[in-house]
Amino acid sequence: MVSSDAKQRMIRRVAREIEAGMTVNLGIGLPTRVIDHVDRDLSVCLHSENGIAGVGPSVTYEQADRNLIDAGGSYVSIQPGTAFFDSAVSFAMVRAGRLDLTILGAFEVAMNGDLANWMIPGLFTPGVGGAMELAQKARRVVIMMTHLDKQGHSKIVRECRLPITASACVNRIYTDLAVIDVDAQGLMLREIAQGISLDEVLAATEAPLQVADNELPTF
Amino acid sequence: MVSSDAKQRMIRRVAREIEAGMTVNLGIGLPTRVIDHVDRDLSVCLHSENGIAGVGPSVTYEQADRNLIDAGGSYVSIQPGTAFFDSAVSFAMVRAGRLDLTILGAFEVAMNGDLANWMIPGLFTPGVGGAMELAQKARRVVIMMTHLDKQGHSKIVRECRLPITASACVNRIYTDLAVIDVDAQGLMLREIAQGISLDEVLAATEAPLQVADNELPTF
Amino acid sequence: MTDKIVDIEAAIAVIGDGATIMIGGFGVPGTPFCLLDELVRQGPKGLTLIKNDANENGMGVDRLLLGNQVKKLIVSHIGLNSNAIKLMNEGRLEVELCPQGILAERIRNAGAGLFGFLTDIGIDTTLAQDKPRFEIDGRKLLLEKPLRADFALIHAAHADPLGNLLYAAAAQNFNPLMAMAAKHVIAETENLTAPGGLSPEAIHTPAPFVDRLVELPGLTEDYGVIRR
Amino acid sequence: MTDKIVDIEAAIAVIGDGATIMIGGFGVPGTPFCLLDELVRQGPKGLTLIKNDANENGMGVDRLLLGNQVKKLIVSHIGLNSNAIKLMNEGRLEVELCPQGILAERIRNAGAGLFGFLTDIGIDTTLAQDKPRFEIDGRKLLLEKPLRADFALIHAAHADPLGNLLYAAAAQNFNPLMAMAAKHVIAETENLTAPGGLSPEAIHTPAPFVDRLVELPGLTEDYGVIRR
Repeated sequence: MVSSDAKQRMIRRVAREIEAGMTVNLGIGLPTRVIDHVDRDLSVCLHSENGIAGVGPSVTYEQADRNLIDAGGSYVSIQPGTAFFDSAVSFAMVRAGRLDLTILGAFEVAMNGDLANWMIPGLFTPGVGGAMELAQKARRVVIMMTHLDKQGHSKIVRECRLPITASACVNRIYTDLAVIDVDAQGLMLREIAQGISLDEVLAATEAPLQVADNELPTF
Repeated sequence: MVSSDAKQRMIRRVAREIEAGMTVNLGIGLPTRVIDHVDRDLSVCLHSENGIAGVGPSVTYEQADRNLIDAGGSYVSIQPGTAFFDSAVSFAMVRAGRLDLTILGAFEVAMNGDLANWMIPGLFTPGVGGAMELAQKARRVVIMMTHLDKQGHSKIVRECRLPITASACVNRIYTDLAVIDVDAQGLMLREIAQGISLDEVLAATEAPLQVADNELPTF
Repeated sequence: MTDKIVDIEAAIAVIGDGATIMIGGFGVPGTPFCLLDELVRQGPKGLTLIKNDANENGMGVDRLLLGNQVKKLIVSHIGLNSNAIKLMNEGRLEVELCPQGILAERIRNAGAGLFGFLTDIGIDTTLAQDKPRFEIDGRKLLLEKPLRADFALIHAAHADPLGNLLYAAAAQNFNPLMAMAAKHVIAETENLTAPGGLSPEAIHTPAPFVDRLVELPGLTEDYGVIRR
Repeated sequence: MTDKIVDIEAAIAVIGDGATIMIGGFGVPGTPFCLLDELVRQGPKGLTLIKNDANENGMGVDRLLLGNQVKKLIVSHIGLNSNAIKLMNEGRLEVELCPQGILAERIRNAGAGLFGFLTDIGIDTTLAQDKPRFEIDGRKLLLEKPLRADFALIHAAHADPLGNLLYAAAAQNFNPLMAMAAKHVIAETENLTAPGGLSPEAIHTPAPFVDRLVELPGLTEDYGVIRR
């Protein structure tokens, strides 16, 4: 079990991915929570697959507009300058390279950047949604996930065992234990969570990890 | 030279092609003039390739809106219920079969319904515009043209000599001399212009003509 | 003026057994719940539905599933409908999964009168298994085929009697695409204004795409905010 | 807020020799005459232009032709520009003609991040000569490839500083498609409002597609009604 404190630190760390003027898509679940930690003055444009550029903060049921949800079904608000469009335009934006960043959850990430986050055969097949397009076409693909699955196995693997969402698409992995870049040479450990040792990260990671520096920053 | 009287009669006759509730595209030139002879109560929806459904009557330069032209460059008005859209949607409407009728000009029509109206090699190549899509995809394609070209040659031919716009696309031909259907069996003469004899029509037509009835209606 | 307005019974009565039907909506916004309920009431069977999702349990598409009216779903996900997942896993419901943007684009491709498009989306995944492959200019690509339908059921916020439609906020989603792609397009609208009542520049679906229009007397609970 | 507004000189200065440029407009409506005039003033050469038409003599694109800045036109027709026809017939200007809707669709295909589409438009004509042919499900089809560009020059009636755009009446035409399809999109606007000043449902081109925005101090004569 990952402590909510560790999760919070991961979310806050991921929030630093987001820079002024970016157009960003946040995957369903944990990634959506990143936005609460982003400086509002950065004027980030949040894209939602169901046809919104400029998603505003979530709202309560009392404040909700029945026609205004994000792709995860949460009721959201709009901001000055929000635009609505159809699903074809929404994914045109994705495929034509207008998304600077997407932050997605994952079941597994392989050392070459392969991503599996849409299907666990026989167990759970809710569908694919927009995951393939986001993973394949956002200019930068960042994963945030727990380092280990519920059985305690590493989710950072040599090769994906689950059906992949897209191959060699991940640029960076954030977990409750570490920040890891997917480089041409393999996985590069960049940062370690507070209170975690290098040996603990290495032991928790199936795929080989290179260590960027003797003195890794913590988050 | 075709008399303006004969032209007027042709235009009035073509106007009877248009029925209530139709979506219609009128080609540049003579076809545009048909609309002035259509009963306004029929609520015809005029489509213009540049992104208008519901083109209204032409207007004077004084009344003109600089942003409101039809595909031929004439300043037009709108009607209650007009919609504007982009060029991709405009031709989606054409290709997906939402045009009930198009009325086009022609250089040549062949006995199998082949149409040539976009290019005279070496002489005049202004481009193709929307002609190919209109000819190929409108549910009904009606041609209005002079029966003879300026050299006095029949424009209704056995086979097109000019590069074609679309093959086997024409349903009916209106000329200053006759109304001719393109049937599975060939060209069928349906009506004759006032004051013109059957022999005159046959003599003016290169392609073989079948005569629908001994007593053809006149227009 | 040719009026496209009909009552809801007549609008749905044209749909027979075995029809392929596109249904607008992404979650609640844009889903034509009243047209769907009438489809449940009239009861045609063996339907193929093309929709982003299968709604949530007890609503919209799920009522068609509960009535055993559906043979096949072509969707991007069914994660919010446990009944649909169960029927699929039991082999009682055929489900074709499409990446969401590819689903949208296949519908639009039909609506644009085209016959397929080339993409690299999903090319390394199991979803690509049965799709024709091409190599064009050195790039490996899949051919995605257009999705056509006999009918489209559309939900609009505003309409005029000619069939011009406007969608509210995120209720646009698949509606304008499906309104282009089906042979016979049936729209329900919350509000009806006289021709000229909608700004010609703001219209999302131009009238020539729409065949029949149903004015809703009011909205059912399904259209409201869902409290989970 | 990240402001996309720049002055017209800086907006155009990024365009170098040999660039491929999409230009919105169908006749006068939607043509970005001020951006084109600045392109004439700055004078890059060897340009490939993608546009519906070549404007009329003495206006817009024709000024680029007169300045010998254009290598190639990809258009649907040039019938209103006798200078363009003459240059083409003299072999001094390469002209690629596309059926108008196929031109629009090729631009949109690029804008949608796709790699071509299948169509039967023009299949029996000389325009199909060099196009790859496929037979899919018994139907003979042409492969039309996407048209991509380095730059798009767009004319909007209204905009906000984020880059959301609205077009007037028939000035929409190719503008929203081109705004999706070019690597770097430069829009000029007649009116600029604060963010939130445009209805989110009425926006034609959403801000993420637009890179730079020029606020026009006024319109030149070219934008007006042409008396022939």
